[in-house]
Amino acid sequence: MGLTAYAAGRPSALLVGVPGAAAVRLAAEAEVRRLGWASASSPASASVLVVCGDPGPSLAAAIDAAWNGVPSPRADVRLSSPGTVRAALADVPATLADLPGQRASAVTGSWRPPAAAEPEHGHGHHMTGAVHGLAMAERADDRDGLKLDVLHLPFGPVLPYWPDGLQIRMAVQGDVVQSAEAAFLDPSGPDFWDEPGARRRAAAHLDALARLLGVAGWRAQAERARLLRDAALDGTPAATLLPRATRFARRVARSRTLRWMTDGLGVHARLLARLDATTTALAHLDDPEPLPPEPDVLGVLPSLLAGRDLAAARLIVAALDPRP
Amino acid sequence: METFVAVVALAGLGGALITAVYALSFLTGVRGTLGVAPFLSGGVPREHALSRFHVRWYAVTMVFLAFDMEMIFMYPWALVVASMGTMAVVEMFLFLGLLLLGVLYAWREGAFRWA
Amino acid sequence: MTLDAFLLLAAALFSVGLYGALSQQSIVMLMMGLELMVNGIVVAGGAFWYYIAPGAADGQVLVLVAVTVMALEMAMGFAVVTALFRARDADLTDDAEDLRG
Amino acid sequence: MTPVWTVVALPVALGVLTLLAASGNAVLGAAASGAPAPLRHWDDPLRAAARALVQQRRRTFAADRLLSRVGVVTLPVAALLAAVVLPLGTRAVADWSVGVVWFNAMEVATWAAVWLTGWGPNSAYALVGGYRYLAQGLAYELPHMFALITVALGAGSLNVTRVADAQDGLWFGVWMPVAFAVYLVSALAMAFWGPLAHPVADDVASGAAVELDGPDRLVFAVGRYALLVVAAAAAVPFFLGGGAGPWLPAPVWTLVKTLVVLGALLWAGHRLPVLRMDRFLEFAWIVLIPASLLQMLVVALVVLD
Amino acid sequence: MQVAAFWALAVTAVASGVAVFRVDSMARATFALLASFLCVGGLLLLLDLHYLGALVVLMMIMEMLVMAVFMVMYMMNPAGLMPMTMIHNGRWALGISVAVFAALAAGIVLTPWPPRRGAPPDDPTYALGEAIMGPKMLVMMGIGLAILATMIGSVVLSTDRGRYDREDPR
Repeated sequence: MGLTAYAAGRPSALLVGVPGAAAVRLAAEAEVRRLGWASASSPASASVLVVCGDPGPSLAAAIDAAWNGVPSPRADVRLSSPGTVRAALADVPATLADLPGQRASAVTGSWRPPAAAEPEHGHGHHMTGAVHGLAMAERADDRDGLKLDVLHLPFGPVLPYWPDGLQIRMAVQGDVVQSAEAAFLDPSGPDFWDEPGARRRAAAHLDALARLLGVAGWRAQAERARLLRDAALDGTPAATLLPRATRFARRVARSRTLRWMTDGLGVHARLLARLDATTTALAHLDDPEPLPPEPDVLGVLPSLLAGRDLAAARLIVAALDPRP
Repeated sequence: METFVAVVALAGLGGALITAVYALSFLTGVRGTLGVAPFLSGGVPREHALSRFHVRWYAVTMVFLAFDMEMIFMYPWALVVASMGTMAVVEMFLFLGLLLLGVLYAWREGAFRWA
Repeated sequence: MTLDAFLLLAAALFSVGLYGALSQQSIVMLMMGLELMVNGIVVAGGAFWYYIAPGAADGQVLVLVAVTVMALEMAMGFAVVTALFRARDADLTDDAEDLRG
Repeated sequence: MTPVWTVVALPVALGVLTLLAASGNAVLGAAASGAPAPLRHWDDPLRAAARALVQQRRRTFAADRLLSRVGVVTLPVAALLAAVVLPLGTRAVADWSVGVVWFNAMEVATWAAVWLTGWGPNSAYALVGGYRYLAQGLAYELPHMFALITVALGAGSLNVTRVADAQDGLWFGVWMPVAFAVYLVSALAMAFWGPLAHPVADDVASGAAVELDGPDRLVFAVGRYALLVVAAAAAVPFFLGGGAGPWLPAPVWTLVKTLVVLGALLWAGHRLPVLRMDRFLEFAWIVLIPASLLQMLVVALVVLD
Repeated sequence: MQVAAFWALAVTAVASGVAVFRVDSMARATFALLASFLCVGGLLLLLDLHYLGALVVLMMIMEMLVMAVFMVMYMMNPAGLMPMTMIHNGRWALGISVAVFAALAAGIVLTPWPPRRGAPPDDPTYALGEAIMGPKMLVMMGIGLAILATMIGSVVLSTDRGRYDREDPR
């Protein structure tokens, strides 16, 4: 079928990073950019799910939940090391284009909420107020004096511009966060960003900046930050790297709209601090200083997020950029 | 061709194009509907999303409803200003002054902040 | 397309709104009934203007006033419901009858 | 009476311009983000449409399919009906005496479209995105209405063709700068584009459009781009003198000016971050409304003498 | 042609008006009411009241969206997922409304409506504008005061924290 092949020619990729395997994610992002694939922000618009690294058990469960939401024709790519990225992504269009295979493997069942799926043992287990197997939202008090429904939203691992492997469970009333708990899903061993070297330090800051700019809705500058990060890592000489970095830093720092949107949350100060850290790191490429260890961000996050609305909460998480 | 017949014909054409898209998707797409959980970035929903959503800007809706009623008078006013002279302009801007008083009061009371 | 047909439609909308206003327990649904009644008035206003007195613009002004009254009534209704919900955590008409003699 | 050629020309022109806007945006986005060989992205919208058509239908748990379908379908139909009053060069499809009010009414229909698209799928991210569009509507609608009324005041008529003809001396965009700026902001807000794409922003995984499956996503995207095209095309008769221009005939001038405004709106999309509604709403009410009222006072005084 | 349009719009208006109180989901009730208003807007267009027709469509879409926001916020089961009826003394209400309809219908059919005086002006909107700015100026000023009173009243009633306890002075 011409249409399926044409569609498979440039699929839409949903990338999922695994904590500790950032190198694989960087290689995958570079390859997706080289191939010109579209980047999906949710399973509904994705046709290929790219898992960068070997996820632990709970992260794998979250990835499977997202994978079940991807409609076919779909492809699931598991990357274990940066070397295998090019080959693995090269044959994705072939798997997407073979219509009979996709039609055979297409899932058509309907999702049942877990609680209802379990066999009911006795009447004790019956959930009060459950409708079609899922509970109705409960009410809770609010700073505004209106007792209205609270939704429990996990901002989890499979989300655009989100730190790898982090999951924040927020209790949200309307779009204001009432309470939040943050945790890393199976935090693994040594982190890719902890190795010494100014290039690695600058790349770490640029990666965090890309996420912050993406959450702030400035996708063009987020991609430029990622380009700079990859250039810093693969040894571009300082002569070409520094002017590009200073131009990027000046444009982002001077944006009045960005300052207006991130003022008052402490996000703008942190953004400027990261920009300065990047430019100084790139200015002295030889000093072997590794990335300074982060203070306990996960502990302070819940108190920072309570009372903020969702957009501000996402900006704060992207500004702090917790690492496992 | 009668104008509103043309408009209804265009609306019909739009509807026909949209049904054609759904029909084409039925023909070329993979068969069978996939029943999925709502996307919560990998998490499992604990309750229905359709709930009593606590909108934080409800005070603005009330001020908007009241302020919007002034638009009703301004559209015809725009037509008659040229012929009725300064009387119409003075009248309308008195009317607008009243309403801006209301907006100022709402701002001072913090109605435009998220509750 | 006669005056009687328009007025019958207005009467029908008015009585459906009246049924809704009388039978609903929740204040917000009661306001939906009131909206429907004002909807009937708007139809009647337009029909009277067209069939009885198109020369003067009084019919049109009546429709403007009806639309404005509907919006202001909605704004005040929601304010009352919000205050009631905050004070008494319920929006049912049965709980809001303190003024009843 | 409507000449038949306009009824055929309008959908064709809208379709071509929508496709042009989509592929122009893909190329602009690739260029702005420094991607290699941005020009190859010209057919991204076609690939996306193909992906949408071959995709399997998808239904979220306990969703209200009727309302979400009504929401998705309303967007392109509202764009088409809003374009009905715009003059294609000399003649519009519907040359009504209240063209401006009709245009305003049809673009308010997008409020219902995006809220329903958010409410339909029973998904929390979509619900948050749908409500964000209502907050955005409450912020941009009043300055937008004042800008349209200022234009009608300057022309002394609510008929779009007469508004275009009333600018033969000096374009409204020149001597009503605040109204033009407010209109461009509301043009972005109408199509929830660029800095005003908060309802479909990436921070809630493309908000109201998170659960849209194949054909729904295609119809929603076409509707959104068509709205952007209609908003840009409406700026021509309102502020840029319609088809008037020295050498070229009227329809060509209308097309050129529409493309210029469309290019500016697309470029703004990649040049600015997204505005959050809790800050933009207060700004709109406290700064944009008084500014557009002052602009209207100036225009009223000019019209008087 | 116009008669067919009239009957189609009239029947849809009343049907969606009845549906408002029949459907379970509050969102569907609100959009049924919006459909009824859109039909009335169409009817006004049929009556050559172009401005008022477009105005009703414009204003009612915004008001029904605001209505939907409040319906969903305060109603017990906004999406109608749990079938429940919120009706009290339904029979009595039905009786009264049918009686009212019968009385109105009788009044409509029996009274000899006066013949039409004067012809509709070529631009009713212009006539409306002149009326509002001229003889009907008191109407506009009165409504202006009512709007101001509504703004202040609704802000007083609905906001929980006033200007004295601003939480995060920005």
